[in-house]
Amino acid sequence: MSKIIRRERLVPNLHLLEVSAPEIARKCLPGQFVMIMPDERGERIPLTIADWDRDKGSVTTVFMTVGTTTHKLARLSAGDEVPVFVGPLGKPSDIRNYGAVLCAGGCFGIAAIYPIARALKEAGNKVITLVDVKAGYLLYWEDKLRKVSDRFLVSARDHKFETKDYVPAKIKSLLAEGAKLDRVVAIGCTYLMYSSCEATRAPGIKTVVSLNPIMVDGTGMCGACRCAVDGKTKFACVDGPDFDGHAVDWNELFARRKSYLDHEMKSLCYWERTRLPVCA
Amino acid sequence: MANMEAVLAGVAPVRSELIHALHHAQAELGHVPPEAVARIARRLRISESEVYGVLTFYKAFSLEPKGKHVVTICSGTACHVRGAPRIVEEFQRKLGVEAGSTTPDREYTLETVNCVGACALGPIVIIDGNYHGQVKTTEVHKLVEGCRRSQAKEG
Amino acid sequence: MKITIDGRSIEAQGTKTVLEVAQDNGIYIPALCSHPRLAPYAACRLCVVSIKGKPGFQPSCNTYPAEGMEVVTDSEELRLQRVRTMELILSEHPNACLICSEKADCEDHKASIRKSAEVTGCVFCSSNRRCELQEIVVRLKVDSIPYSSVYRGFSVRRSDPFFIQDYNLCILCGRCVRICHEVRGAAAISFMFRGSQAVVGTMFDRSLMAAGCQFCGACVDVCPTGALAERVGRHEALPDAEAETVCPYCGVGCRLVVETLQGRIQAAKPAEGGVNRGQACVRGRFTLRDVVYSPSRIRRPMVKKDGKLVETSWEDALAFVAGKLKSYAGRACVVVSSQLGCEDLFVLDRFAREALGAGGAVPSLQPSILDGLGDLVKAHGLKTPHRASLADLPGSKAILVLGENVPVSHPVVWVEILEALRCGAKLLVASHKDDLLTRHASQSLKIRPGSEFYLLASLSKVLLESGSPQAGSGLKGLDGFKKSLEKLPASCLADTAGLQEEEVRRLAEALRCCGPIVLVFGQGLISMPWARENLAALWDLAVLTGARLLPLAEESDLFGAWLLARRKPSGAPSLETVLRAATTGEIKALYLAGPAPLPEKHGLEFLVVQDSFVNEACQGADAVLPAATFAEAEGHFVNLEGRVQKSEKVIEPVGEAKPDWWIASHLASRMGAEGFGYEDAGRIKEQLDKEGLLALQEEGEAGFVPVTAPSGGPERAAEYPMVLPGEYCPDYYRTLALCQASPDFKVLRNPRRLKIGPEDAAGAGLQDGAKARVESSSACAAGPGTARVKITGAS
Amino acid sequence: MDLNELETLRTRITASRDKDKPCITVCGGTGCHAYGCLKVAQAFRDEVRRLGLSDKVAVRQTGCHGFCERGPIVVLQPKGIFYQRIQLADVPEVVSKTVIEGLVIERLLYAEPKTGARIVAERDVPFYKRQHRRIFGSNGHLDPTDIDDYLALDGYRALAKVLSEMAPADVIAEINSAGLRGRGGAGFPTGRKWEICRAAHGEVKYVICNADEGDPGAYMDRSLLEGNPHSVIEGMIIGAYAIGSHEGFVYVRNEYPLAVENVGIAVEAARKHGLLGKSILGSKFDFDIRIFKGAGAFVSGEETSLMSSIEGRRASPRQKPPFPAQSGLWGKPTNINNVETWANVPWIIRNGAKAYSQIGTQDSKGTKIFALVGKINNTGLVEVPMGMKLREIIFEIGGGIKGGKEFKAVQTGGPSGGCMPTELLDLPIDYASLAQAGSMMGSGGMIVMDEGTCMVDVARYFLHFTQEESCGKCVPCRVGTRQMAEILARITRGEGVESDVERLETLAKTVKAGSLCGLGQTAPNPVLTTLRYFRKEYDAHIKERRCPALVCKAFLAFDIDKRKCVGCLLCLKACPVKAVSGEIKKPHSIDQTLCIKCGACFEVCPPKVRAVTKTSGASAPERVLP
Repeated sequence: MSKIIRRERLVPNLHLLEVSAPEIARKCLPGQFVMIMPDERGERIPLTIADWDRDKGSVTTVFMTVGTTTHKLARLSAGDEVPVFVGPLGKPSDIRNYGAVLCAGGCFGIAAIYPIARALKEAGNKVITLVDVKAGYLLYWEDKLRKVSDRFLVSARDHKFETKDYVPAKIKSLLAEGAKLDRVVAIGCTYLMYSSCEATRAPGIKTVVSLNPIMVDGTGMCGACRCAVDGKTKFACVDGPDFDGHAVDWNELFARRKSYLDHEMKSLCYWERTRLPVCA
Repeated sequence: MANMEAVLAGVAPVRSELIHALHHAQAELGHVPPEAVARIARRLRISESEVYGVLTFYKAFSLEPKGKHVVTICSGTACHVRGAPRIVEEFQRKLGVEAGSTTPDREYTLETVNCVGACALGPIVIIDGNYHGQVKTTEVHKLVEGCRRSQAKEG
Repeated sequence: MKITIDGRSIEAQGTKTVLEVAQDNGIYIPALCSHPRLAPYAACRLCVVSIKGKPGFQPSCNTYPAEGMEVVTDSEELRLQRVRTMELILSEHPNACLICSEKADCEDHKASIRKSAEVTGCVFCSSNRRCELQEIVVRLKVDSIPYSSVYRGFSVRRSDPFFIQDYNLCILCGRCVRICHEVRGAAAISFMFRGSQAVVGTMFDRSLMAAGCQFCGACVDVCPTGALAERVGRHEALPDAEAETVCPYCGVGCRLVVETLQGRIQAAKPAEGGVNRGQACVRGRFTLRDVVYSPSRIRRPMVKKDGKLVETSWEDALAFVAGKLKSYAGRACVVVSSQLGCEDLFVLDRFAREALGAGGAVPSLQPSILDGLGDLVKAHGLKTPHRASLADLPGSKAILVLGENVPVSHPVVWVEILEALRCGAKLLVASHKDDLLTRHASQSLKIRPGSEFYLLASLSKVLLESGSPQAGSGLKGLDGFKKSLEKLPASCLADTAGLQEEEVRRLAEALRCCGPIVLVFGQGLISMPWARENLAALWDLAVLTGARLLPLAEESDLFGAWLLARRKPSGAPSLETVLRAATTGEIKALYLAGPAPLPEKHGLEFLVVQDSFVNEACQGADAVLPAATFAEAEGHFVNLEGRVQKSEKVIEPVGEAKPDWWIASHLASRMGAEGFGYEDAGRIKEQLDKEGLLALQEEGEAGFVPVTAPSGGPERAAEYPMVLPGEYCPDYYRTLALCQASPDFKVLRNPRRLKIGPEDAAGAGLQDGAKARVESSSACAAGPGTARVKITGAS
Repeated sequence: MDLNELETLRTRITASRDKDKPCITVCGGTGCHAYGCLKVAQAFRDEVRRLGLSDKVAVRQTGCHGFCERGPIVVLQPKGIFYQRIQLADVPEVVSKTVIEGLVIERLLYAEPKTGARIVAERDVPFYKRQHRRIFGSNGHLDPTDIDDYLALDGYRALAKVLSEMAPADVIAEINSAGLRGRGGAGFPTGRKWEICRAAHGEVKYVICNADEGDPGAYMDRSLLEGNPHSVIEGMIIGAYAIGSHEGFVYVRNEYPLAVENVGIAVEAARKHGLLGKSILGSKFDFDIRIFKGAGAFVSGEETSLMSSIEGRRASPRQKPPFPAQSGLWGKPTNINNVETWANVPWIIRNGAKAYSQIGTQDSKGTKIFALVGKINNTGLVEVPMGMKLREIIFEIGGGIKGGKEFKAVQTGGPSGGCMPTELLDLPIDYASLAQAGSMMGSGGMIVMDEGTCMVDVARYFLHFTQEESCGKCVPCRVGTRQMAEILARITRGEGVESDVERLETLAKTVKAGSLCGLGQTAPNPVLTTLRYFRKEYDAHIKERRCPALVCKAFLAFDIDKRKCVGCLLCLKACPVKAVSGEIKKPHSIDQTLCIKCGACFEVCPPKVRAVTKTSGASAPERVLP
């Protein structure tokens, strides 16, 4: 059992979860993830580690409420315990001094990109952080990210930022204005990672993505997180989650992620009807 | 609340008496609590939500009881051009609450009003019904203290 | 009159707005706050048009045509004005997806995102692709919004049953508030606060339940956005097919459009046409899916083997049941539910008579108000007073409601009553409590439960004393009626009904002065031993005042069942005699196609249950045959007005269920009966039509019937000091209670809950939420019925 | 009471009153109330009683005299000696010297600001001299709670005339030919309005007096209702007679308790005298008035929402047509006029349309009462003939700008009106010319602004106001005013961008063209006029990051001129955040990182020293405003 130190709604649909896990906090590195189970009868899901405090022995993740498990997680509060919180899993991100690196994140990826940006900055890179939000009220961790970035950019569909961009458009305009990019790291929904890769394919900028296929155990046993990279079958949990985005078979990934959509919906509907309280 | 019932008995059971009835509740209880809404709704044979909708539309009715002292700052145009906003800010700072709210100890309610029609005296502050004209920011402290003192005297 | 719209000369009526005229003629004008059922509101300002000779723009939803009016609906300045207004609307609505460059690709890739908790863009929203904002954005070609996106940050309200409310999506068009006030008369929601703080809500932000919402769903159906979303199926994809059925619960016969996705029911929505005119109630709107897919559905035929029910094939089950029943011919009975279609009832009736030699199928809801009126017709050889149709309500001048909490039991009839009130009718109510009905009443009398007879008789008396109204004069039986009135004890009114003569006089005045009158009454009027007396008094009042009767049939095909029953030879068994016979062993086999309170000890040797749901009777059954529900078979239903309506088949039967007529006719054929080779329901309907069985012909002379004071009157009994008034609500389908099928419905109406006045509660030592024990004077108080009771606290 | 009895009563009242009997009138308007006039009046009564003069000297608390700047005002009749700013201490002296001995006390007289010459009589005071106090004049002569006072001044004579000599159509014709237009803002011809309502189908009709005067900075209607309620009631009865109505409502703002009280007393008195109720003055005409207290919503001044409010609903307006004259209160034909309009009616009937229309302009007849307020010397209520030039009102009557500062703008029409610059000072005041200038007559607020008023801030103020007071029903008003208020707030906060001005203009047009009711349709006027006449100030805020009027905090800097500072510690003590440091007799300094720009230091720095400076923008000249 692991104790929750903090659970907080950052912005609509996105929640921060800080869990007491000294062992994980001691060992984890940027790019790694944990497996979590909200209750004994629930499923296991992977969450990217977004921050940690080695002294306090806590690990922070940010997740989106998008299915039964995450809805369950969003109802937990400080002091509650989760039966499974294991990690760090997966290979850490490759942190070196590449020169100028663009860290693009959207949704939960805004948090997930943070430790990578921080490490890249420490490694001497020029870090440009690009955050994608639908609207201003969905932006979080801006201060945190600004501190580890040389440049902080936002792409949004909100006049607040005087823009109506999506990540690829911003990458293109960055390149057009003559920015030198040696590497791109993109984390967020599959579509964001895919379209970032499409934007960097032609200019040939190495683009690393943190894949998010359906995962069951997170240790390479079940094979659910199978994905094709460079024509070879890889397991996101043990071979990744970071891969070269230009080598990923995106169509397969999109298809595999939708496999259980019907069941996911039924599950959530069932959970909502049976577990969400209705006043009497 | 017993008074309320007596007062309502004198109100005709038609919806056009609603604002009248709310005035009664406000005067009687200092605010309009849920029970008063329920009683008015029953008396006038309209739904509670309707009563609440009307109640929240008009500024004369409050959902929360007011503080012991009510500080009203006129923010009519004449007072505005004569510096009322700075007076409001100063009161907010001194009392530690935003205009339109009551201090946690229920001592002061700070509110602004559109115009009290005493424009010659602007900016005007009305404390517990007493008018203070041509108020300066530096006088705010005195006004707040004056309130406390008069209370101490009474006590 | 003739008006010109965009240069086109168009014939227009003065009663329709310019917006409606334009829409009727295929001219598109964007509009968000207008709705055909609602009064013009003119708040969204999108439907602005230019009218020659008038300065500026005019909202077309609030402008009525005038001879020679020249309207321009489309010009650059109008488009610009609409776009800018739309931009303002969208600035307070999660708009990112509407203007996103990726929207074409995204939906395909982000299907799962719809399961999110909060809607921050269209891809998250249950109204995606059926949202009116989306359509207007496309039409007006809005592709950017020059304002910062405002998220109002309301927490999503999930604590109510049936639907959730996310006012972050609300554009304050007011349709929900207006339909709740104007059409449904509930006013459970209202606008709160003002200006940019304005929001739709309830008193002190309480739940809709606390605000008295009846969850008719009208607000959900008119919402142009996803602010109000049905709980169930919210995360699913859009439906791919739909079919129109008749709502299976009460006798109003609302037409419902049932939406399906891949052959599964998703939701049911009121159809625009039909008796219900786009309205429904909580039962029809929100419980269909739960009922059809109830876990207690019987999926396969079962027969008893070695004392246990085991699943078997239809072939075996039919053979078994047919074989067994054959041996009980003449000693068997059939009970049917009046929620079955006419085809089913007809075949089951034939099956009962021709295969089983019984007197005919016996309806489970007995006696019904229709039977009661029918009995009077038979007894006196007179014609029933005029029947009212729902359409008669809005044209009436006075409506008297008795014995029924219409807003709850028949909400769609209530909608028409409210419409009548708007047209100037008076609503007269006699009820023992304060509720929605009395809130809207022009005159309401507080009457003791069960004493309607005295009110009705006194009304007639007062009317006759002050000169009989024209309508009743010279009709047969008037003198007899007058005499019978005189025999009534004088003090009964005050003593029994708790009414003062003055109140009755005022009510009588209201009935005398005006034009068409409709008397609305329901099962509540006959739920006591003196049902016949009540109906006679009602009959006479109707004849006297020329009023029309609107009997609120409780079940969807009650009228159909009644029509079919007319062809029975007199002396057909009633449910009571059937149950008695079953207990005494007079009959040996019982075939249940409807609910029947079978006594624990009975002398039956063979029991068959033909139903859609596992019920109490199944336990002792020798065979259980899975019947299709209304959604799985085509059929016809006769509503309370006598209107014959077709209900389409929506989905394939669940499991191996078969239509009721199919089961009965196969059994009959196997038992050697002739003429049961029906191939489909259509053939049966042809036969019904040919024999004219569903046609209502009422012949005879109009006249009065004598009244007698109720013998078993509600005299005060020391032992059972309280009267528990029966409250009828068709909250069931066949043998399945809605609160059992739907957890949401259970929250709304829990039949195990007792409402009791504060003084009575104190007297019985009861507190809010405590358990109570109810003892009744009559044995049959198990079901809803007015009864004398004793209420005490239970440990 | 019938007609004859009314005249008998009037004769009796007049006879019982000695014209030459000294009368001390104390202004009882709300402005003077705030100054403590109640105590002054009581002191006069006590003093008179103490001296045993009760029979010889009358003390009367009257309606508002209008010259609020100089309150409490006391006028000694019959001579009309005008004393101003009377304190309790002055009372015995006034009684002994002036009332008894007939001497004028110089120091209590009004002094001409320029020459310093003392003026004795009320009518000679420049503030009054140029006014034409047709409607408002009686205020100073009567006690509003005493119907006899009104009767003594020919009160209800117009009603008597109407009931005895005139058919309803005659009344309407008279009002029509007088050219009376609605004083509530839009200026619809009153006679026409009555005519339409009279012609409307229906047995039941209503008349309403709109006393929901919500414009911040305007209080003419209140003063009329408080000071001379019977004139309004008389007007309403005449109107009801002309229209064929038997029930009327006075919808009074909740914030006007004295008006509610006085009009209540007046209605009661009128009822008692048979002037309201069944068979008024013995005629066949029945009419009664109910007083409805509003509940604090500016929008309820809009006629359809006012009626909605009387019906017990949220005061949300509805689209017109149908107009109230066709379908108003409870769906019945309803005529609604504001207080001042009703008050004009008896005058017209008494003196004739011809006399009435002799003053005014071609299409705006009669007088108009304005609340002249803001940065002006003579704050008060003024009644002037239509067509008078702004300059005359502001500089002659109003005595010019306070503190001798530069005039910048005058705002009329409240939140619906606009700000007019110096160039328009010669604009004659009438409906058409004000509308043409982008403003409107409104109910009559006239707020004068000087160089120390920031026009962007004024626009922000008004939009903030309308945004809060919008009912929230229609989109352009609910969202549009909010967006405009936000943009303006951003500009005054120093976060404006260049495209904001264009966006404001677009928004203003959208809101104006799209809104449902008058509130929304006119809400953009303050923005449009300030953009039209004071565009430079917007540019200064956005492009130069400064506020030329030194109002918008974001652009201000307070500092201490070390050469001038004498080290008096005043500012140091006044600073609420301890941003000022220094020692006694040594120059102080302000820590700019701590400063919250409240201006307390600037306020307390003695005028002689003027060491604290208030500046805006780097490029702004070092300018010090006192």
